[in-house]
Amino acid sequence: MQSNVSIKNLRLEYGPVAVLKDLDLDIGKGEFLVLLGSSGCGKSTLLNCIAGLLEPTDGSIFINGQNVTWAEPSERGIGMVFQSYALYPQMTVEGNLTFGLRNAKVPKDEIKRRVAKASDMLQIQPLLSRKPAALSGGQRQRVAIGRALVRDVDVFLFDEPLSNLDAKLRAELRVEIKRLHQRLGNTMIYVTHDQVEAMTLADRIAIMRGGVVLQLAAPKEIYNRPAHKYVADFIGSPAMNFLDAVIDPREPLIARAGDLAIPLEHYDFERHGHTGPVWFGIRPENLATGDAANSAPVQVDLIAELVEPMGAETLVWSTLFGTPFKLRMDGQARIEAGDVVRVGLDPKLASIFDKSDELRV
Amino acid sequence: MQSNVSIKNLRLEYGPVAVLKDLDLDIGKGEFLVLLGSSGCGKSTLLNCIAGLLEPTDGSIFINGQNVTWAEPSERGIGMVFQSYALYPQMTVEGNLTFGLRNAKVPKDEIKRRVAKASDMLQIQPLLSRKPAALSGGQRQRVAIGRALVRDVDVFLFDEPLSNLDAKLRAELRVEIKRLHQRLGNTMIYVTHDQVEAMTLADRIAIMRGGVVLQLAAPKEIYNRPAHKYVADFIGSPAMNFLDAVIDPREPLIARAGDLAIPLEHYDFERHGHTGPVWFGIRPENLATGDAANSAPVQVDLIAELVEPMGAETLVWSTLFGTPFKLRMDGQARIEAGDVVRVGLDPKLASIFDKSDELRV
Amino acid sequence: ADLEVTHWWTAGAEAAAIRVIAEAFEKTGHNWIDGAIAGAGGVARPLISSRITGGDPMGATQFTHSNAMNELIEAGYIRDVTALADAGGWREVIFPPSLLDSCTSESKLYCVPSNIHSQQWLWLNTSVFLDNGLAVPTNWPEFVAAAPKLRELGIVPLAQGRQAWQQQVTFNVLMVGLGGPETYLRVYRDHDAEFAAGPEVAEVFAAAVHARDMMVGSNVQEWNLAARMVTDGAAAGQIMGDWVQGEFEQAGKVIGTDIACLPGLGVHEYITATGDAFFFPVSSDAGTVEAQDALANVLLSPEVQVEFNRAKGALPVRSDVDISGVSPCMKRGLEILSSGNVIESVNTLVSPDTLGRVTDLVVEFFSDTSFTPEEAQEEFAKIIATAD
Amino acid sequence: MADATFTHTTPRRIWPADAAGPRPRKRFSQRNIIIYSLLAVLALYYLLPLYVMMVTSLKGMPEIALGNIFAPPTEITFEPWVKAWSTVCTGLNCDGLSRGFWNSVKITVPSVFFSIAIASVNGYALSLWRFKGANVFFTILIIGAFIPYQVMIYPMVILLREIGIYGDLSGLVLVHTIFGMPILTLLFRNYFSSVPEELFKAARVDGAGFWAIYFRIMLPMALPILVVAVILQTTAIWNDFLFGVIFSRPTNYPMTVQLNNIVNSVQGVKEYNVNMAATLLSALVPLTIYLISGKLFVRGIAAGAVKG
Amino acid sequence: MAHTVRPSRLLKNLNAKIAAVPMMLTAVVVFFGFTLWTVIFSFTNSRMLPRSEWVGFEQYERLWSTRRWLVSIENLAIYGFLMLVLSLVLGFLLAALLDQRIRFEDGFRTIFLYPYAVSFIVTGLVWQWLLDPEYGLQKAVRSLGFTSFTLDPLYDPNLVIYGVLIAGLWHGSGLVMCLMLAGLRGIDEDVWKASRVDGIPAWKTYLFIVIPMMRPVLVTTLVLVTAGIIKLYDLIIAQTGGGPGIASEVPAKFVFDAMFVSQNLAQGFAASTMMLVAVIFVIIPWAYLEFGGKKNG
Ligand SMILES: Nc1ncnc2c1ncn2[C@@H]1O[C@H](COP(=O)(O)OP(=O)(O)OP(=O)(O)O)[C@@H](O)[C@H]1O
Ligand SMILES: Nc1ncnc2c1ncn2[C@@H]1O[C@H](COP(=O)(O)OP(=O)(O)OP(=O)(O)O)[C@@H](O)[C@H]1O
Ligand SMILES: [Mg+2]
Ligand SMILES: [Mg+2]
Repeated sequence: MQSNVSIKNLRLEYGPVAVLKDLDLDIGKGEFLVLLGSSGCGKSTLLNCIAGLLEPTDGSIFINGQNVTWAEPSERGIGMVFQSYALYPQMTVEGNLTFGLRNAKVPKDEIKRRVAKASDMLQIQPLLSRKPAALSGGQRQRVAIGRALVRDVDVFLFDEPLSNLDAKLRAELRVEIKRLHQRLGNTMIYVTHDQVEAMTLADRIAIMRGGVVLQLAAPKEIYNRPAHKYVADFIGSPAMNFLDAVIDPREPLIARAGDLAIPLEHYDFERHGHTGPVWFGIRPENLATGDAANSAPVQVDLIAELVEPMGAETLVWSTLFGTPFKLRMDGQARIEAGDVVRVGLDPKLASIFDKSDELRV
Repeated sequence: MQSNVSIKNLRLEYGPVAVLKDLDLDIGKGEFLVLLGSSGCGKSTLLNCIAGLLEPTDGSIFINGQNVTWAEPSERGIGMVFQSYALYPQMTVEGNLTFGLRNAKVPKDEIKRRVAKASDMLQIQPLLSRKPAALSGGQRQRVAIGRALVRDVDVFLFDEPLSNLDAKLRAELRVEIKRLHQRLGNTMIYVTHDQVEAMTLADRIAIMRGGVVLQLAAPKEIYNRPAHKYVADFIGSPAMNFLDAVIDPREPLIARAGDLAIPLEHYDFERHGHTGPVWFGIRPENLATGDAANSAPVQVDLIAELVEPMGAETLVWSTLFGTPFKLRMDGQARIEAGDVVRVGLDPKLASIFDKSDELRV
Repeated sequence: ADLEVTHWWTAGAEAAAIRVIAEAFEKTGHNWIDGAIAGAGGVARPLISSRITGGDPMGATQFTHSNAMNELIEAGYIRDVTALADAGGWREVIFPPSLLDSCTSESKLYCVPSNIHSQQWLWLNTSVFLDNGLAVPTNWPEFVAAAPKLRELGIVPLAQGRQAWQQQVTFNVLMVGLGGPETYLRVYRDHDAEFAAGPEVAEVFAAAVHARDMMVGSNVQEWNLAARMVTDGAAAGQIMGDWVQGEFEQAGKVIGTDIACLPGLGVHEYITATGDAFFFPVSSDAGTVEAQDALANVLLSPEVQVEFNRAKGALPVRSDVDISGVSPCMKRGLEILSSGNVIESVNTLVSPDTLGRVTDLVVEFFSDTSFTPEEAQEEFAKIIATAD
Repeated sequence: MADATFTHTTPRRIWPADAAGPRPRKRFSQRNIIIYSLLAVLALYYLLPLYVMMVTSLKGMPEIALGNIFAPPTEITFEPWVKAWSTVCTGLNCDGLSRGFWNSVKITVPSVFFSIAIASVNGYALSLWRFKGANVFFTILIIGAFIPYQVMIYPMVILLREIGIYGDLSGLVLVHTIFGMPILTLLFRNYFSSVPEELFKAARVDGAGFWAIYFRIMLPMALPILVVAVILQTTAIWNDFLFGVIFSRPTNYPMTVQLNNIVNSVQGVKEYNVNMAATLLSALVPLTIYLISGKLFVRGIAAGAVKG
Repeated sequence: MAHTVRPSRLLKNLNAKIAAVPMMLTAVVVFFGFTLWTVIFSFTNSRMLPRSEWVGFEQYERLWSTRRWLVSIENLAIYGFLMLVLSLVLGFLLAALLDQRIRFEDGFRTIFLYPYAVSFIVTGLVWQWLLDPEYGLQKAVRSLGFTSFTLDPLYDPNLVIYGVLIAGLWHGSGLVMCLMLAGLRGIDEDVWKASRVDGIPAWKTYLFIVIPMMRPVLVTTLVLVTAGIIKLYDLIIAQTGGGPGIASEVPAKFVFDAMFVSQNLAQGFAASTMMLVAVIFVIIPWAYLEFGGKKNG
């Protein structure tokens, strides 16, 4: 994969605090990369460095093979979309789209052509003569995307573009952005802390914490084989269940949690032969109930403490060996608080992490 | 069921605009009622009327059988929790909890007792001497709940108490509120526009639009048998699919959508023998795929246009007879954009609405 | 009792003079509370009248003789001191009697005159002329003729403060001195607008143009600073009332030799004999009334009259006191008074309003060299036409 | 954000002057040179009068007569300050500015207190209780902020006379309270409008009434705007001249009026050094307030004064 | 329970109404009543004391034929216009400079703001001295060898109002800066970023994007500055006393002098009524700008 945006050893410090810590990242041409992480982990900072809006302390940034570490934002071939839209409030939508182009002295008919194309693509033609104040949130965000679009650039940067919108609109625009990417084929770097957005949009997800990338992989991989306990916990809703377990060096293929002995011969080890205290993680949706439970390698009986019917599915909250334990059942399942549920647990679907470094074993 | 809060003919106008339109609502003792609706439908207005913070133009409000329409908020026996927490910033947590009690000249040791009980229940004891600024969002919301708790009232009012929190915290506090209700057994009226909250918390949900209640029923009922197209569309994510259909008076048990003929003999009619143009609605999760599709009464082949893997499940976006059509599949389903999927459709699980009045038929 | 006395005598010599009164007053066992208001009558008068009308009257106040007080007197704010005057036999000793007339209303007396001032004087620093081989002018035309030479020497011929009232004084001195008393009275007493537009007044305006040119370079605001220019030799002369002598003397000049004086600009030797007077706002407080009585008597006591007026450089209002030791110029003034060459002051001839308009016109005329005398006279005639 | 700007390592926004291409960073870019020199020139304009006053007030009269106003004093003397404070005369009163100073204190403290007390209650009632017709009064008040004082002075004199407090300190306090009301009310109203309404609602549910909410919830929260109001009012009242002249008697003259008197009572040579010392003395209190709490002022303005 | 019937409208929020009584009194009696009184008495021939002898528009006719009034109006117009424009420009410039994340921001801000702390009397006196040709800047520059340097606006009738303007700007621009700075800081950082990505130079961003976004601040500033301009009085008293001649007279001083010095109250009332009319003409567009588009204050 040819690399389009490449970040080497990027470091950024605010006084004594390093917000980005020698970060490396390669993003392929046409790739949709999502930067995912909780608030304050440095996602926006990284994006601003790529855009040239912040000066890194150290390291370098290449776009299309050129070192742009010190280049002006407008000269980097990037377009950017902001969470707060950042539209110019006193200009019409058309003014917003064309301000940068007019400033760069792009010929009139070229501007026209690009605006027509972008507004066509985003279906904002009827809005062109309105002011941003007269637009709904979703329309504003579309205009903000349009403003990046007319710049005709290779790399699009998005900083939580949808987090100011309500859930329904967010879902719609998410699909639009995905479609846009499919049509344009540009490189897109997208910051979010919403895992659903990350999972649905990304070709690859970079999960960040404290200024470093913990795991960089395709969504499915991240979901199924999280490399770090933090990643496992962060991705998936409700979050993964973790059981306090130990792999005894004497029987390295059995994890013991409470009075359960979980056979690991079908578990796909990352670090073969690892022993010692571990977190045994299993997703609520990977727990079998009903008939399927009885055929699972390990079985437990749980008392449903709280039942949350959510329409298409039902969440059941319980406790296992003193820690909260959730399971996800079908929406039509008839279960009530106090019922006993037999649950089947398949170690093949589990994720196990070393307790000391929290990495996958 | 004994009615605890009872609203009769409530009307509230801002100048010429009626925000609440002759609204009636009876809430039983110990019931957890959720007011659900999109922004601006009048939920907060209704709640403020109940709390006595807004003066209705007409109608009356009874709490515990007494007409409190013109009583002061503090005399109504209600406690209220706000979206923005609304903690008094210059008082400590303890000050916040006790402000109302001190105002009411409750004896010192009684105050102490109630604070101890509430802070114990909410686990905010260690925070008592801190100022709100030194608390996290979740802790603040807990204190706000505590403030209502110490008032020792029968009715709790919540105005979107969780919407300022992040998703993870929201899920946690949601469970806490549910548990609190189970322990206290108070009447709770809870405003939200988040359907997950509504579905999981409510004993009954009142779905509002434009100042009137469209449907008042238990969550399952609302999910499975929405009384109005708006309700059907509003509840469920992704939203229900709607097909443009017609029930011909000549064959009242067949709905025709595109070239499909959908037999309705197993559909549970609300208005038997209804004919004419209808919306045929079916939830994405009620569509069968794979083997199950083949045994469904109606089958269609769809082209997957966009696939959104979301971990535990996968959303597939497609088009049927010119309208967007979504299906929800298992998270491990191997499907890619462009694939053809055979989908099975069971009219028993569908909801059909008259096109003119949008009510369920 | 305490008696608050407001006045605007804040310049060096004036302050020394008021101290004489204050000390004599305190000897009577009362307490003098000084209410000095800096910035001359223009600032002080409104304060004084608004305090009286505002219901917070001072115990007594200095004021120039003018119509300004009339309305307050009519409205009953000012105490009638006729009884005191009768008891003290003021009518017999006060000279000239016109001093009392100006504050008599319906044959009741409302003020106690304290001193006489005359405004119509041109003061010249003799050494400026003599040192430069020039003769000391004896009248206005000679002074105007000497002006160009003074300019060549870098000396400002005429020093005048830029405050409005000073410019008004200057103009009206020109009116009396050059136009003579008939012109002056026809304009201000008879309000003869046609005459005011005529050739006699035109001459006054022509002279005012000379004065304007001669004033160039005297960029000071206060009259005592202008006087200082004269004593310093930076300027040759100044048109100012006789109170300016106090400043000259403080600067160590001898009036009559170092400083020459030309009453009526050496042309028409007429002077106004108006001066300052003290008014007593009506008070219901017995102590205050008593103190007012005491102050009235102190003001007119012969010792105070002599000492006060010597310090202030003014003439006493009593004809029966010893005036030996007054300057030669003052003697000249007394002679003119005795000979009856006395005219009424503009302050009593026209209302403050009319005078204010004249002042505005004159001020603008003196400061704006593009303002032609013809235009100015036309405006002037308009004001006179509506004067009251 | 200002706090972070003083460390060297703070990442800067990159500006056009930094241009394109790989290149090392410079500590003093062209842009910075322009900014700092502009700031320096402008600072000169603002500092010049203060400098001249300081320098002149420390010189003796002979040096002033000779020298250049910008030259620092060859021999520093504090005599002009002493004279201005305690001995310079207006008429027979030769106690300098000191009396005016105490008068100003006596006028300023109650005026500031009452005007802020009333205006903050107004702002609170207007923004949170919104009774019918309130906005009519508020509109009149705001228009009143523009009406030249001259229009209202004379009737004011009559009013005070009728109440019987003309010339009293209390009269002056009343005048300051009244004429300070429009801007202050606007200030407080805007500030309280930006307080989340839910807080007000919560307090009402907690059974707090009008005054309880004001004193126990709103006032403690209004600190930033109180600081602004105190600063604005203190300087405005301390610096007031017109009302001081018209509504007080000479024994009550505030410092500004006395200053004007002193500067205008010329006795012989103009004593620039004393005048400037007097001027500085009269400006000392508001200047100190600004120097001490200028930062709070700016913050308070940002917090509430700016919203339209 | 306490209220089962609807309480009377008047008694609703009783405390709030009681608390607002001082404001209502001030608004109705002082701002409305007094103004009306003044307007009414401007149609009389009151001199030193108000009296009700009606003379119609006589005072106004006389007012408009008075040179000093015309000069006052002209001066106020020049001063007002320039003060408004220049203080906004200067204030904005200062704020923009301070917003560049410079060092010593607090120091500079204090320097620009401190003149606002001193009175107009002080301001007027200081600048009177600085602009005194015998003593101030002119002399200082001349003594450096530039003997033909002239800076004596206060002694030139054509320039004096600009001399006053220098002092007025010195005094007032700091506050404008302060307000502008608050406004600038309130602008979404993302807008700056967006314009940088669009490649728009900083000055253009200020001119076309940031300034229009600061409308609320600008309106507040405009209100404060305008209200100050109309009341221009102390500064003139201290700096020029209206001179030279009547070249720096302003309406506020005209009114004061007419009422108290010339003791022609009615003339002063007429002049202040004219000021009021001018103010109303200023307020109407402002009110339109402020409240025209949107409802609800
Ligand atoms: N100007 C600054 N000075 C000091 N620290 C800063 C500054 N700006 C950001 N930071 C710190 O840098 C860290 C990363 O900030 P950044 O905005 O990149 O987070 P983020 O991942 O985008 O979070 P969010 O999801 O909340 O937007 C945070 O801990 C923040 O406190
Ligand atoms: N003070 C007011 N004046 C006029 N209209 C108002 C006022 N307050 C609210 N409204 C209108 O009343 C309607 C209902 O408002 P309300 O706050 O009850 O909505 P909501 O359902 O709580 O919405 P949200 O989910 O956004 O909180 C809205 O359309 C709103 O525009
Ligand atoms: Mg961010
Ligand atoms: Mg709401």
